[in-house]
Amino acid sequence: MATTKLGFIVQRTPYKSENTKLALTHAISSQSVEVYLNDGDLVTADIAFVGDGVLNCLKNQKAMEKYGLTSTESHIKNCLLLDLNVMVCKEDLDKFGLSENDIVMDAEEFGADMTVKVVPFSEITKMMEDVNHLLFF
Amino acid sequence: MATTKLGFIVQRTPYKSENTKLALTHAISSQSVEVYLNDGDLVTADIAFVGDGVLNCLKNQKAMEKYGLTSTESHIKNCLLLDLNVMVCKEDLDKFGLSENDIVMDAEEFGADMTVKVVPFSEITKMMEDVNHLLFF
Amino acid sequence: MKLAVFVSDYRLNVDTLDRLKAEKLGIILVQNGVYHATAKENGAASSLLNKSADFYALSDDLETRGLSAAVNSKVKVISYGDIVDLMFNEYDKNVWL
Amino acid sequence: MKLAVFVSDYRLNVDTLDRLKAEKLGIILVQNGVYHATAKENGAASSLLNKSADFYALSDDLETRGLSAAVNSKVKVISYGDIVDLMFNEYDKNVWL
Amino acid sequence: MGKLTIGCFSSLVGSMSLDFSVKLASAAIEKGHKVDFWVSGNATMLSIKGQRAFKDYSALMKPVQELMGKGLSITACEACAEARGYHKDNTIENFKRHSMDWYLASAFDADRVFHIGGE
Amino acid sequence: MGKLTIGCFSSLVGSMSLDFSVKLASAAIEKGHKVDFWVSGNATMLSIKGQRAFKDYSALMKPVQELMGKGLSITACEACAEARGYHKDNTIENFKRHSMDWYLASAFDADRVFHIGGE
Repeated sequence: MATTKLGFIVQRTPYKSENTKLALTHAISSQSVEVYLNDGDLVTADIAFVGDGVLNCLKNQKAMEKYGLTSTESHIKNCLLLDLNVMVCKEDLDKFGLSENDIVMDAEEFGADMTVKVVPFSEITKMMEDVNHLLFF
Repeated sequence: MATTKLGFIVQRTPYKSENTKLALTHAISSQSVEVYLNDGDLVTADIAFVGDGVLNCLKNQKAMEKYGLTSTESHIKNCLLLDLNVMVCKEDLDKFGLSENDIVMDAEEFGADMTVKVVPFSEITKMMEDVNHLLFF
Repeated sequence: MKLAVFVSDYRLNVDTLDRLKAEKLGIILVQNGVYHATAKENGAASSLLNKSADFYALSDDLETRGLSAAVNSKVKVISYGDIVDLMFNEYDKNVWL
Repeated sequence: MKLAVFVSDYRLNVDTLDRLKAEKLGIILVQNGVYHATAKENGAASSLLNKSADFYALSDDLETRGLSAAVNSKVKVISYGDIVDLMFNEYDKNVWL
Repeated sequence: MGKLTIGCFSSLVGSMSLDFSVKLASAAIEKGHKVDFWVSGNATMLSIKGQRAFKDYSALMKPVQELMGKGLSITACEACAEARGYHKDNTIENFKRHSMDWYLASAFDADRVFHIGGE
Repeated sequence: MGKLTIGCFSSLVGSMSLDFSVKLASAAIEKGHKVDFWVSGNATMLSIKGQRAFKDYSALMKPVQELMGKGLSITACEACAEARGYHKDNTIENFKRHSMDWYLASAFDADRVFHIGGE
């Protein structure tokens, strides 16, 4: 019975490459990893958006309407639905003049209990120290 | 009987992507384009290295020895061998503290008559105005 | 030279744009370049918008990123069809940075 | 945390490195990151080298780019095998910027 | 009406640059222009048969085939394709393959060349 | 000796990132470590059969197959591969294909995870 903790750090804007999308879909796959593991063993995925990466979290992304592509917004909602820990750096939101009103904070419409946590960078540093491995996107 | 002039501008460092290599191999292909054209019609390719792009021109690149890959250096020599006009921005060389001694200037060993021209950016601007189409890499 | 420059990224890793000279300069913001039309870092609009040029931003790319609301007044929002018309009617050369 | 940070580009489009905190920090320059070990722009070495960290640069990537001659004295030139040893013996986490 | 030659290059597959190029080609064709489309480097992935459409990934095979039906001429760099394991027998029907000089020849009588490079 | 899980991602194919990853995997195996190698996004191109080796392009099929002979375990993201038209029947022999959870499962008991993302 062991748990391996992974920290996913998203530092870049969405939609340039598949970078952000792959970060979130890989983090989500932590929910099905048990098929490969022994009973009781776990892999957890915490996600933090930092720097330009906070722009991934803006509301009202029309990627599906415009390009037929799942939006980062809906991937974040999926993460919440699957009870992943999603953090957004407060200092970076402040830098862009963004508040909790501008970003995805919950996925209530899908019945998710988890909400996005807007936290100072120091909290994200703590997460980075706490996890076993870091994956920067 | 017409000539279409293309300007190839290389603005980035080599070996991150295929970017620079594709710039040079496409420019070189101007030498075989006549098979598609009428007699007397021509496409010319001028090449200019600007900004970080001047770092493509450094001597003694060991890409073949280290990664089994043709170096940018040897692509530049091929361009000279095929009489393409190759310019390197003087201001950018100066910025990096580089001189003609540090960069590929000729391909004498292959019998090329053409040499690389170190020119002020204003000359490159003139080329950009003079050509029909610009291709930035 | 009438030059249309396509800016497709927010953090440009080239300084070419500062050095381009054209009688008529259009800057067309596409893909992640559209953040230049909307982002305010520490309260300031992108310094790109200080250039002497006509500015355009692609509507589809603004909407994809959730940015339609806050476009700078210097920037005209355009469609793919408008880009085609600009290329053929207003500018004679295009570059993609 | 003992952190090895791999810098693979010369013009970084992220500011994460300035904010990372680690008891022990190694900066491993690979791919186009190796220009940080050699380039002097307007006479100045890369500001990256002002950080408080141990610096390494991959020999193969220096040689590929024609840069072997001018490596800054702060930077230790290493092989792929050395990277493996650093990862397993000196640091406990790796990040790629 | 004019002729537009688009070249999409290098390392932006899986990004939105191919999506952008395809949409732009579509808009130009709608307006009655002739469009030549050259894909090189990683953009040659556009030429391979049997791409599956998922909502999480850019799915461009179908729109490209529709544009080919409307007159789009599209060509992949043969060497770039071969290096990636894309051969003639797994290339989409009517998707041409040529050496790089095809792109320059297309530029010869183009009214506009739009070279989408970047990184 | 330890276990190293390498993940190579996203849009850097045709760049040197795959070359880097393969050389690093080789160095780790030389030193007696176990290496799991996960390719996702455009890096899944590494999995397709019939890549031709040219000097102008990174030619990694042969070195990868040699490393597989020395014990390298290598797996492509199935969805990323399918979206690109890489199916089971055109995948290199013994190159595995799994969903993304394979990568995380490999990380579970890895001593080191080296995630090569970037752009």
